Amino acid sequence: METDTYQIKVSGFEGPFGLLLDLIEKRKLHISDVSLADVTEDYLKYMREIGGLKPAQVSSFLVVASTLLLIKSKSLLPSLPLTSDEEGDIKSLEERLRLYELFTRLGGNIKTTFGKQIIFAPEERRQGIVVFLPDEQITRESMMVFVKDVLGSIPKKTFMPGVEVRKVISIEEMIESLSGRIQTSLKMSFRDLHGQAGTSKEEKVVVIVGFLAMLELVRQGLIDAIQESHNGDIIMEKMAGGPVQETGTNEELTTENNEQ
Amino acid sequence: MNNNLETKIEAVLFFKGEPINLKKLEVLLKVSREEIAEAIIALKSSLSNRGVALVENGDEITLGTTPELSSLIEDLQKEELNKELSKASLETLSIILYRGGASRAEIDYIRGVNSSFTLRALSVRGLVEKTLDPKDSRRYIYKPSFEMLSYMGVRSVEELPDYFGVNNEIEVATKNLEEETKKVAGEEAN
Amino acid sequence: MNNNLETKIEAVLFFKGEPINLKKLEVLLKVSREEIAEAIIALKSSLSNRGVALVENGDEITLGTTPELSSLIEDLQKEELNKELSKASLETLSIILYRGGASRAEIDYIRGVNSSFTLRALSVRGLVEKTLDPKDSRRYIYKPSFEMLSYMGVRSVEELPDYFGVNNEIEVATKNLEEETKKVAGEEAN
Repeated sequence: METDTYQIKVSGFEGPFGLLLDLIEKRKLHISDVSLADVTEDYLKYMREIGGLKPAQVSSFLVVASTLLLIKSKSLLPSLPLTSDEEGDIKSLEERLRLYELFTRLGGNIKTTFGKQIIFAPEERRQGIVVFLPDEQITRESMMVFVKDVLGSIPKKTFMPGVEVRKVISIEEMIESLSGRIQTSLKMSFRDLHGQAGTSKEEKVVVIVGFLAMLELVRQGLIDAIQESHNGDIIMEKMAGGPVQETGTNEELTTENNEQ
Repeated sequence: MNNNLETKIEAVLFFKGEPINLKKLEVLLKVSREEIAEAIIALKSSLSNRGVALVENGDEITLGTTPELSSLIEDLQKEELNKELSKASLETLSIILYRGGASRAEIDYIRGVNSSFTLRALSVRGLVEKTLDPKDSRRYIYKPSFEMLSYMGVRSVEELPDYFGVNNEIEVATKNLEEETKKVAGEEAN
Repeated sequence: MNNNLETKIEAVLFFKGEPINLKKLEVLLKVSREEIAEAIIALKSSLSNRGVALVENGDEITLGTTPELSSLIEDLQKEELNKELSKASLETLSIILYRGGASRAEIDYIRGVNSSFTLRALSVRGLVEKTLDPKDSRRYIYKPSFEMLSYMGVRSVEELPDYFGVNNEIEVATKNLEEETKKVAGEEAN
């Protein structure tokens, strides 16, 4: 199959958009819900193979994965009802991807121009004025306060934006609910499809059943990916620890994480 | 009179040897912003074929050697120049340069990843500057620095390749951006 | 060609900001003394009505602000020296004090921003002194001046309140930041 020929270099992408764009471009497509549905399986395959990513990176890949799952489900089952939030997620993924494509292209301009013709500021002049001009703000105490403030404001570690944490934690739940919704919708579609020419019907069912199986694989792969990541971050604790808890707790943990 | 103002600005810029704010020039030279703006246009044209160039960045101006003579001056430069930019840096810089400044939430939104470390690294290198957003004092805006424009060899952002071509495109594409990222920003520590 | 030489000389003089020997210009620009002399005459005339003038002294030339504007420049100088130190300057000074001398890179890492202009301001006021790093001749170490220490009423930095605790904290922070930046840089480079 065509998908098997893709050679995806694991961890070659810092974030999900680079990967998505690459997959779309390899198929010579433009950004649209159709092309996103087309590359969903490739993307999820990459997700399963992923390893050694930092928790913050895993989270951004997962957020996009959840939206792709929606797009793919909808493309398989147009009758699948989506909430307005979900529709918003789909629209904004397309939009973000277009923006990302635009700025990556412009980044190419910077790459070819940067450092080629430099405008130099004058060198520091050697014959500086050799007078001593202190300032009454300088005291032993104030200097200590200043230096401690600076040390206090050094970021300890990169942290994840709160919103993404919550989305990651709910993706397992989302896959479960999505499977349920697809199955329900599929039964209804059966009736819808009944009167039509039968050839594509079975095929379609096979595709959808395959997709459901894939969802389960993703769920497993997702847990593996997270467990493979380095320890010490709340996401893995959450995901590996079992069922998802309510958002309030997560937000608290996120804040703690930021301030560590 | 106006010609006189032009030479004064040139002398002040030469003496300072670093960027100066237009507001400060107004006060120092006791003239209006309009007069300053006019004199700057004149100065720019006077310097158009010279060894020294006027560089503009937002509300600040400075003098530097002309980009065409880059290799000559580079030989005189003692400090090592870092011309490497990672993929993450290129993405982040293109957003900041072509949008004329962006908040961290906006950059994260467009890149789909947390950019705080990249922004810090770019800030340490002096390629971007963090300032309070004039429209919203609770958040910061990252702007291109003079250092950044200098490395690109442009006298202002308008000289960036494709600047006018994409500006409109960006305007349209980022219309929803502010709305979207405001939702996110409220929940972030930064 | 000659015009080209004129702009080259102007750029070099502007960049160096100090007197340059004509012999050195010949070598640098790979031209004869006659060509230099000719270009200097042209440059002098180009600068005749400007804010910056060419100053000749024997075999040396340099650029300076035009004498007619000396009172303006004096005012600017006075104002520069007498104005309050910015938060950035005080922050930078405190790091130099508690680190017992620091390189610009170290200060940049700790502050998360580029400190070149700030260091320049501190040097001009005699608060810090720049010396070549004995361990690395391509970089400078900024140290508190003797006047600075006596102004603060200490004989050495060790007498600053909580010196050893803070000094150690800076040491650790610098090491961590450097390591983490290297790690990120490596990853980003792919």
